Amino acid sequence: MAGRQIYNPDGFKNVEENGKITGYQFQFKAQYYRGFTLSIVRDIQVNVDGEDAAREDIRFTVNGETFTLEEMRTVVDSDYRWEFGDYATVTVQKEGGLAKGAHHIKAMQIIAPSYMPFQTEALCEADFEIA
Amino acid sequence: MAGRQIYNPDGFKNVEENGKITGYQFQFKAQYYRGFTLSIVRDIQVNVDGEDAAREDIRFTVNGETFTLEEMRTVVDSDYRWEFGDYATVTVQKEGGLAKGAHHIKAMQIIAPSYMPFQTEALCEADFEIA
Amino acid sequence: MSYDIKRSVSLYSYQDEYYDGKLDLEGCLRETAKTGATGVELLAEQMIRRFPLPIETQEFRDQWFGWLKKYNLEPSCYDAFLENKIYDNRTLSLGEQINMMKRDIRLASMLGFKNLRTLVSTPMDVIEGSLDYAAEMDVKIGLEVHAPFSLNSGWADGYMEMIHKTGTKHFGFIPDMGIFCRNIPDVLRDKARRQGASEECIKIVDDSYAQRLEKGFVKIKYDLNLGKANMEYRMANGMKEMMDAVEKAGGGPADKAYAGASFTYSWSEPQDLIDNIDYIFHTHAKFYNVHEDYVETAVAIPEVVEAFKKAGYKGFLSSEYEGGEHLRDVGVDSIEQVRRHQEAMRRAIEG
Amino acid sequence: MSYDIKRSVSLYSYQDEYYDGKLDLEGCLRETAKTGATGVELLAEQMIRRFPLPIETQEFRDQWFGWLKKYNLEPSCYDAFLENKIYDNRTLSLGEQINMMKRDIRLASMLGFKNLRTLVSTPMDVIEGSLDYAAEMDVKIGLEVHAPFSLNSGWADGYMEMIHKTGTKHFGFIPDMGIFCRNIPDVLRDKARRQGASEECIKIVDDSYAQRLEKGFVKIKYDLNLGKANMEYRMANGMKEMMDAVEKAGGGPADKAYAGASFTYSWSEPQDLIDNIDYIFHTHAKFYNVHEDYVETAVAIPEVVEAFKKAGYKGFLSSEYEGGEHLRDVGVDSIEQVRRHQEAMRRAIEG
Ligand SMILES: [Mn+2]
Ligand SMILES: [Mn+2]
Repeated sequence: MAGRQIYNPDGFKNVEENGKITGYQFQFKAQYYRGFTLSIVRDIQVNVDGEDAAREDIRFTVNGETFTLEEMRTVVDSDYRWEFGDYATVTVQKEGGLAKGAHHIKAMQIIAPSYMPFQTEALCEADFEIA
Repeated sequence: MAGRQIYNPDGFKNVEENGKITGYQFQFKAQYYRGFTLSIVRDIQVNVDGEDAAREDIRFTVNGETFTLEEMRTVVDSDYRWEFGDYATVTVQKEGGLAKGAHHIKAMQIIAPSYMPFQTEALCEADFEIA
Repeated sequence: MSYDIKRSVSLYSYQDEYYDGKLDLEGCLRETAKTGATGVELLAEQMIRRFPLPIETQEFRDQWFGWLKKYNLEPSCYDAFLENKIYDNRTLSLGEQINMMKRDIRLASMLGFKNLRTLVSTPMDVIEGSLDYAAEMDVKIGLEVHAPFSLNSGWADGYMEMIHKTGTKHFGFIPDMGIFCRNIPDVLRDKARRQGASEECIKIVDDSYAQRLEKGFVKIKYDLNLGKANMEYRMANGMKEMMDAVEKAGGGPADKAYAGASFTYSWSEPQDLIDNIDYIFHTHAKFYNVHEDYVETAVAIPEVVEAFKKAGYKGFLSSEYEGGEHLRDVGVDSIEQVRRHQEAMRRAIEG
Repeated sequence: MSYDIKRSVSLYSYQDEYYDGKLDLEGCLRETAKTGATGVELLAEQMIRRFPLPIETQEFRDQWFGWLKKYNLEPSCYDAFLENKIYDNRTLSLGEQINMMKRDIRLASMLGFKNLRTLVSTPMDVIEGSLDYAAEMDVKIGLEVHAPFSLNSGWADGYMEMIHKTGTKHFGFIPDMGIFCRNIPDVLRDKARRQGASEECIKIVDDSYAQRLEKGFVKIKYDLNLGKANMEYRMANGMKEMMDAVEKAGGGPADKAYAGASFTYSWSEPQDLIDNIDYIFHTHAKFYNVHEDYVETAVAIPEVVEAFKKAGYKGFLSSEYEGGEHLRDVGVDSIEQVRRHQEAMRRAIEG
């Protein structure tokens, strides 16, 4: 059952630094109808091919600035919001990145808008290819 | 050796709520030459008559709003700064408060201005009376 | 009573098209104008990047007022979100929350809005502490009455007390027409079917809703702990019995989801609008699915508009489309839905 | 070279009187004007409550410019503090720091300042990222060269590179005259005595300073970790040997405090000012104790002013009194100290 686009189909890739592959990356939109400060992002959980990424290995980039999930707890700057309808880039630090070929991602966006009694948990799944 | 006034001499008192004495209170000025957000107050340590107050029992009031030290970590509102030269009110929750008569306070202000390599630690001592 | 009922569109209605990049903010205004609506409701945090900075610039405001002129639209309501848990280590203090509310009042005012929507989660003392500023800026704070809340209830009484105590002319209610649902919307039901819910379980849930409607819903109480208030409300309205029946009928995840979701709709009497009309200056015309024949699946539009006429309502009915979330797997067309809803309202208002 | 050396007072100088409630902001401006100075340097966060909100209001700005007119003062420099560790869980990102710097540039500009003081802790890329905005607002960012830092050093070279690379006309240095101390200030020494330091230990520390001055101070290196840079600097300049000697002489807390504090003063050659004059547009005239005969205890005022004249300096020398902290147990009179210092400078400039 298809839904609206969550992941950027062109966003899945390995990340290289100084000639070495240090991790993999994807881009997705917030499953919420409003832009918000990063400080209300409780967690981004990433599972690729059945393997959970560690929270400390996750990096989150909006508008050219990158944060850990821990740092995001105090990011309230207007320039670094997760804007409605815009992709945020998630990088998972992983030596060697992902193998070429097909993969499956299950990522959870856990966001806590102040007016909601409970945090929202949006499971975002997709198949993708590393070229 | 006298110094400049740190404590408000009229600020030492027990605090009453609903007919019961729930703690004691004092007022002092920041030992720093600039106003600052509460978020850079790393700690307020209070020792009266040789007894340390627990961090969780401390309440900090500026401009009519009261915070725990834990809450202060994210207080950056312009209305709730520790202004240069102004008293902040510290309330220590303690059943029964302090006995009438003479007491001695040693309080430490631990503040971390961003440009300093190390946090400042100002020991503030005084004798006072509970009427 | 002489009434002056105008039509507005809340840009919330176009969220799916905006999300997909099919419409931008100006595009939403353009589509709004095409429906014949004369008012626009804005969620600044939804469609203005780098909120709130652009609103502070002359450039953006000139552009905004230019668009309003171009599309012949009046700002009807500014929807605020009080982010009082912006940090995870605490709820903002009363003073900080009031500062945040005042900021939103100021932003609303800068964009020409006279009404500001605040959510049920806004503490009463935050509203009370902002009333003087609201009066100064001539912006009315409207507490959105959204399912499961209702007018003429213990919950609303608390706010009525505050109005009387302060004598304020700058606080009132914004009913969301989702509190006038005769039944669960068909789009939710059809989605449940696509997800594998059984007809038996669907019937249990639908019958349960019909019973609540007949008996009269037990109203929700005022409690700053909204999770608690919500849970008590559901229990008082037979949620346990309904869930047990679904369980017994072998209900799976889709059945249980349908059952749980059914509590986000409610019915209250349109008479409540007449009783409280002195405090209603804006309305969210919530809707879920308007068919080709201009009949909406759940919200009792004709009865509600009739009550507004009888009450002498002077204000906007602001289309707020919330059906898209149940159609994302098969395709959403908010533009067409809003067009139909505006026509449905036009017929009810002019009929 | 033709010079145009004007006199300013940094209101930092009046901190003790302000702290005691003897002077308010206007009072500080009044005292500044009485000294004959024509410029005023402001630490907005020190003397403007609810920073930065008042600066954003027409009311405050009108009052500020009214005072400047009344007291015939020109805004010479705005002292900013980049609170990039405003939260304890992280250092702000580069983008956030640049936003903070831009905010300060904007605030400085709104109060009529053309110069902004930034501290050595400000990362170079934050400055670089703010240069376009500084040019747009025509505010020059000055990096304060404060002991233990110095011009004509590896540390300063890094910044010179940035100036050449960017071609900016809106970044330079603000020397703090505490880098021209011939000896440790007497107020520090006298306080050490009152606290029980021995003459023997005091001599060890004073001799150690004299040695550093004769050999030439080993300069501090650029390192974002200022604690580390500071410690390496102290070690390279004989701190261990000095502390060992103090220990051996039976030094107690007061002796050790005097020894440690001695490293916050330094000597560099006034020639450095001439060499770098193209990048110096403001100066902190730091001082510690001006005696009745208008001779300052540590800072080599005549030599420094001579160098500025030779270099053709066009700008303010801004009195920055930092002796009060060593006199709080016996009584501080910043007003008299600043008066004397202004007179000392006047004599040096006009003599
Ligand atoms: Mn609504
Ligand atoms: Mn200085």
